[in-house]
Amino acid sequence: MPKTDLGPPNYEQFLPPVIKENYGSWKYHEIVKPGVLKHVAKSGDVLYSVRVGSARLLSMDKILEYCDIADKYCGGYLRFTSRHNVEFLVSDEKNVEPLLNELKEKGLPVGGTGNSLKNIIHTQGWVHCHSAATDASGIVKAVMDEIYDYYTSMTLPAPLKISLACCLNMCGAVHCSDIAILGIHRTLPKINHEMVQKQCEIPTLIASCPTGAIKPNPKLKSVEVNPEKCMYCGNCFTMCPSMPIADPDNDGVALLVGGKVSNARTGPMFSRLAVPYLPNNPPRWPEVVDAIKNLIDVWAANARPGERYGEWIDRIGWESFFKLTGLPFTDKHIDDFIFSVPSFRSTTNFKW
Amino acid sequence: MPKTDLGPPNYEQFLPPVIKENYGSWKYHEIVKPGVLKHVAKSGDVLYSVRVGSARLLSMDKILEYCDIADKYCGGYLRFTSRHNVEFLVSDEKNVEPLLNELKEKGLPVGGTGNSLKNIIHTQGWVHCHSAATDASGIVKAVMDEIYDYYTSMTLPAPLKISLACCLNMCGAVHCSDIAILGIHRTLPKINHEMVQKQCEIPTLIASCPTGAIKPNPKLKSVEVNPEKCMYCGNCFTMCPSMPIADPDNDGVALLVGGKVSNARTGPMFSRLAVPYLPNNPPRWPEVVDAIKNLIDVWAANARPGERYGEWIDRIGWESFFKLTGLPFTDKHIDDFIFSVPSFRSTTNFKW
Amino acid sequence: MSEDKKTPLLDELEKGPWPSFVTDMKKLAEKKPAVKDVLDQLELSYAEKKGHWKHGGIVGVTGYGGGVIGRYSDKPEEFPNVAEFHTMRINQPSGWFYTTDALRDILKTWDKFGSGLTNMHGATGDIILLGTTTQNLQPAFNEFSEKGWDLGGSGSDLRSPSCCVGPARCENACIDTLDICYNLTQEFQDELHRPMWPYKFKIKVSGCANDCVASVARADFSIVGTWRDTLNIDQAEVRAYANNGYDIKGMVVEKCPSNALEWDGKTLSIKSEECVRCMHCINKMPKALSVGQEKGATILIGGKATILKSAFLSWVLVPFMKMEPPYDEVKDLLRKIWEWWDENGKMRERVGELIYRKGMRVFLRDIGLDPVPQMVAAPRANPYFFWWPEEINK
Amino acid sequence: MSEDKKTPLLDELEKGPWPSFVTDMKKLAEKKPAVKDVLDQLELSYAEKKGHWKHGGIVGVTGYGGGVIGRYSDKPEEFPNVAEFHTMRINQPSGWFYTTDALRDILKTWDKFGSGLTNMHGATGDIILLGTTTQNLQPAFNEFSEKGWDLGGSGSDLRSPSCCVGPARCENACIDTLDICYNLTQEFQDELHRPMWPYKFKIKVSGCANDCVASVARADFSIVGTWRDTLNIDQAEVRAYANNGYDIKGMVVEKCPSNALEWDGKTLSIKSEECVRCMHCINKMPKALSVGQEKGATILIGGKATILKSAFLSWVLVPFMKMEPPYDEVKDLLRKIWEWWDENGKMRERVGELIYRKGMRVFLRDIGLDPVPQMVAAPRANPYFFWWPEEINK
Repeated sequence: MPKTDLGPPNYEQFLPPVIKENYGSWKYHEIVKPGVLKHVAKSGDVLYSVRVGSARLLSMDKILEYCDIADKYCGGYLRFTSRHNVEFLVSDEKNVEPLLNELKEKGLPVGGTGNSLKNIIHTQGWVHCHSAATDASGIVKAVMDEIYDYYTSMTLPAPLKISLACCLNMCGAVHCSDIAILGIHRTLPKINHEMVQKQCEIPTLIASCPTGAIKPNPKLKSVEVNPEKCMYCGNCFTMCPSMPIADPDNDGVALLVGGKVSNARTGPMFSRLAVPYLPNNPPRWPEVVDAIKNLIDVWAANARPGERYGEWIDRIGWESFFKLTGLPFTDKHIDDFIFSVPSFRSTTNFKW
Repeated sequence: MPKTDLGPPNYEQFLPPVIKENYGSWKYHEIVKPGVLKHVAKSGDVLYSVRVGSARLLSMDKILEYCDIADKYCGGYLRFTSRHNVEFLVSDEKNVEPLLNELKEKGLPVGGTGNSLKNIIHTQGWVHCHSAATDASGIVKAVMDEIYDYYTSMTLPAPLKISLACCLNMCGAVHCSDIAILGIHRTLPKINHEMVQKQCEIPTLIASCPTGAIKPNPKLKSVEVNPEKCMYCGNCFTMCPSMPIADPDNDGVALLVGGKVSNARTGPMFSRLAVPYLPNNPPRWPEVVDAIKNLIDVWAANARPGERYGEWIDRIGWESFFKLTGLPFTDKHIDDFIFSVPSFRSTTNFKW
Repeated sequence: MSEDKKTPLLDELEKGPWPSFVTDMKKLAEKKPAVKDVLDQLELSYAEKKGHWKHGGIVGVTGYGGGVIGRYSDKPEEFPNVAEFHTMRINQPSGWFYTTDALRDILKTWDKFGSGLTNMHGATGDIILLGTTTQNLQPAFNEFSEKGWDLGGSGSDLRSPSCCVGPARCENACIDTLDICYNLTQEFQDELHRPMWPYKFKIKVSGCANDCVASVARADFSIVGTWRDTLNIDQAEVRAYANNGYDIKGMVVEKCPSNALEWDGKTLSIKSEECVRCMHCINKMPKALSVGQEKGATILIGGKATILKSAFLSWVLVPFMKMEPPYDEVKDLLRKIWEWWDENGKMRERVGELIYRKGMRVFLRDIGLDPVPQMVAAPRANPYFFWWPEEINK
Repeated sequence: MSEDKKTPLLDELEKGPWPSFVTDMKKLAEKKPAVKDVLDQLELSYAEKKGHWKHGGIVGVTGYGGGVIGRYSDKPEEFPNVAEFHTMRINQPSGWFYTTDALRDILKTWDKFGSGLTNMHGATGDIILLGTTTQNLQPAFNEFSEKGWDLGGSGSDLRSPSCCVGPARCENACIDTLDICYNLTQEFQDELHRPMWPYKFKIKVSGCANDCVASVARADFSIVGTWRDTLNIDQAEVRAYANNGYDIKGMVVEKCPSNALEWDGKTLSIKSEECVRCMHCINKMPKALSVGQEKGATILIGGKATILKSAFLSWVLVPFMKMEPPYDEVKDLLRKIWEWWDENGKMRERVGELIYRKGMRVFLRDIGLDPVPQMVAAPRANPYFFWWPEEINK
């Protein structure tokens, strides 16, 4: 019998010596150039971290490639970030340039620090998920190709975090991102009445609906969906495979903007709806790529130095955001869920 | 048969000549002294308005007294404000001082302009309402006596609007006042089961409860109240006289602060709970008077010039408000109604 | 029987500088037995810490469903003169302007048929006449009608609209609040007198964003004057303020909520596209700044007090509407809203609560208005949005 | 059968500068038939614009209720090598630090029993190993266990806690995020492996308010480092920034959200009682400013993503808690919260949603915490509050 409940290995064994020796005694850090962090300890010791963007969906060979690099320049120490970057931890300053050269040679992108585009965090999409309303890795690749230079430079007004979730379950919680790409359905689940009673627990299924759109259908020993109340979140499908909701003609993505997670200056903010729907157009989702590029360009051209996406909109007002981006404002943008009223404009203070 | 559906008389017949002649052509106004407004028309014409606070509950004799004064100094023209002031409309500047002298002689308070305490708007209370949790005119008189000087001077940081509603029905909507005095119950309605079925329509009664605390009791052909859900608003009593909720030992008032109705600088704001309960202590409600005096004093001492009550709290934070006022923060202050979550502190940005 | 009663508790409220309602009522009580009984019953309430009025029964005048509120003492034996003590609401004139003749005329009738007690005015705006008997209601109304006065609203109807002083005395008035209020009230007499809706509906009209009648806080339908061009700046008057030592930078420029103003010590300039027309600068420098030329109103919807779903502030429905007689556009809008509310609303559901329940999306479609960003402080933060059948690929 | 398939659509994703998962997978597909089938099935999805995975069935390893997610192709005949293609979650080490030896060791086992595909890392923090068969699950786990690795959480259990890089590499770390994360994970192994709650529960630990693991946005229970005294200012370094032309006034002082800073050109001073410790000034001038001495954590509760009641951000529960091993105070608090949630929660109700439903008042009393103003952005605006029986006069 294998041992259970081991928990993760103790992290201490994975820390490079310079970290062990200066644990909790760092003095400051600076960004030497895009993707290269220099941390200086109170002892005077220095650690360089070289940040490399990954596709998240990684083969073991790719990780072994990282390992080879880390062995060569980092004494075998590396780490990953919460945004799918790998960081090469260089204790010896003279290894930094050779490392950067090798990374360049291998086509591994170095960046994602300071006022740059951060690596896009995302979910599985069609590669590995049953409830995906869109692909994940594919859109991310298409978007990152287009705005690649923002990752490897630090020319934006502030950090820019983009994230993608391939359905409303949001395995990757995208709700506080500068730009969120969200896979959405737009049509009702199709009920397989015969299978509902076999596969699904009906009270749980009914309770799973955020808007109370699901009612029992005692005649069929199944359920019904109220088309006036269903907003296609797909949570019923998560609970019950007999309510498939995928619809190739109507699934696609929505874009939300202006969220953040840090407390710096302002507290965390939710992303808010900018573009209700763009079609799934594989393999390179040109409509999504263009829309994101527009969103970034308008912000980059108008925000003040240091102003995150949501902070910029807070200053200029959402009516100005829609004007500047040229995006249509629709009835979808107006909240009608439980906390809607506090989001309404209860003042005459607005811009034309 | 009398004529019906006349509507109100046309206001034009009640306008003094200087207003008729300069209707829509005013240039500016200034406050000559507390309670005395000077409006200057583009034509150069001038109108003085002398504002006098009333008790709202007025006898016809008092109004006739106002009429006599208006005949003497105003050519028979006067108006009332939305806050129970009477305004004497003086077209002839030389009448202003004699009018002020007569008002002083008669003990009629002149003020309520600019950075002053405004007259308290209020409801009927025990004088004329069946659902009052407290009196209205009595508390108002006691409070105004204590802070009278703020009405007749303009020494506060900004205008101060106090209002009182004697129960949660808020005939006088107090929810956007700098300081709101609100009559509250604190115990469950007492159900007269026998009478419920005679006097009340049960489905309507059940629907009247904001928190869904009322359930049918089919056995008694009556209803039941869930003590975990009832927050004593008294709306069921409004719908059904067989559910009296008055409780002399527990009724009293709550104080809410920081609301405003104007859009100047910031949009309208709700008043928010400061003191959950003070007892009914007629005839002069000393606890209420003291609490309000404290609320005003702390604001007056700490706010910046021009800062309304709520704007001041917005700047310093509610944790500082509770610290400065010395008021205890209780579980009552934390919202648990439908829009509660957006009122929580979802950031680490706070003061100790 | 009640002649000997003393009011030691109420007498305490005769002290102090603020006008005393007790003193006022005591005087009136000398000639009005009902007022004597009100005072004595109130003294009892002060002693017992509870009210002594019963729920109102249904009383009224012929042809009207509202305007009168029944009120009965729960101790009619002890206070027989207030066994019945009903309220009449008289629809106030726009802006609460009166001649003394008109006031005296009203009071004469009220002296004849009622207690002589009033509120000037009630929370909604009406002249409130406190205290008469069932028997006197009709004759009192007859005489008021004869004199040109009508009842106000009550119950599930249009309540008497009210308005700020507007162009009668205010340089900030962007719309003719008094005429709009009068005109709408006249137009909707049937809606005002014959309750037929889910619940009450309030209209308030303010001439500018200072909103002196609290329309956003207190009306289901708020009409607030505004302008669409640039506010006027009289630079000579600006400099006069500066020369008088006024802190233009600190009190005006730095307090502008959208940072639309600049002051270089000589000229005050405004970035018009940044201005949200909040009135702050105009309020602070009324001689130098004034509202723009292209005037109209912002219409907001949904304001209400606490019961049932907690208080709502009205929110923007129409950013700009021209407001010129006969005000057909606003009347059409009102009729559409009422029709929708009447069709969809539950009993005692205010229009704002109904919109909350059904969603702005449904409301806007049904009344035929396009969504605009000014309606929201921010777009939705959740992805729970709906598609209309025609927006879906078949 | 699938050997001849082409992937023209996916091939388009081999173009462009960003690393291509397609290129990566194609290479792996040369030795892993399952990966070839994944690619081909994905190509089909790209052509049809829909996914081809079925709902997961229940699969797992002995003694565990979570950590493995079942995944089956809905076209097993066409793509037989991904008929079963399950995910294993391996609990990551604190801070995602690795030696290359450790990584190679993990991959060796994964090469032996799985597809060789991974995510580094999953949204919650685990190492995600994508694609193995039911039959291989137990042997794979056995070997991972042998090597000192364990499964992460899934289903209605404690999910693998995660943390920022903390004191390992960050001068802002107010708490030992790595140790806290490790210690709590070890302490709550049973809660992590055996689902028994209403729904999932996430813990994230950030060393400061920059919150680099998004604990407020993404965890039910957020531990965020802070300090209770005054931040440190090195005036010489401040002047060095100024001498280098840095705009201290514009970029730091004027952006302080609580106006706690002053800069007179020589000295930067802070009104400590006004500081909300948002990290902005420290972020902008890391050489000159640093966190205070008296360190601990703010605990926030209730964060979650969209489903069911829309996304919540965690809110303040304990403004300040000392965080020292063995962290008994935070463990006690967690146990109390779980007990309350377990007792009161409905199926699939996150703790934040339960608090929304029952009210903070009930939650605080049941877990024994006092209300403090830091819990709210503002007190309630409605008068719908409750009294406990003991607060009422009998």
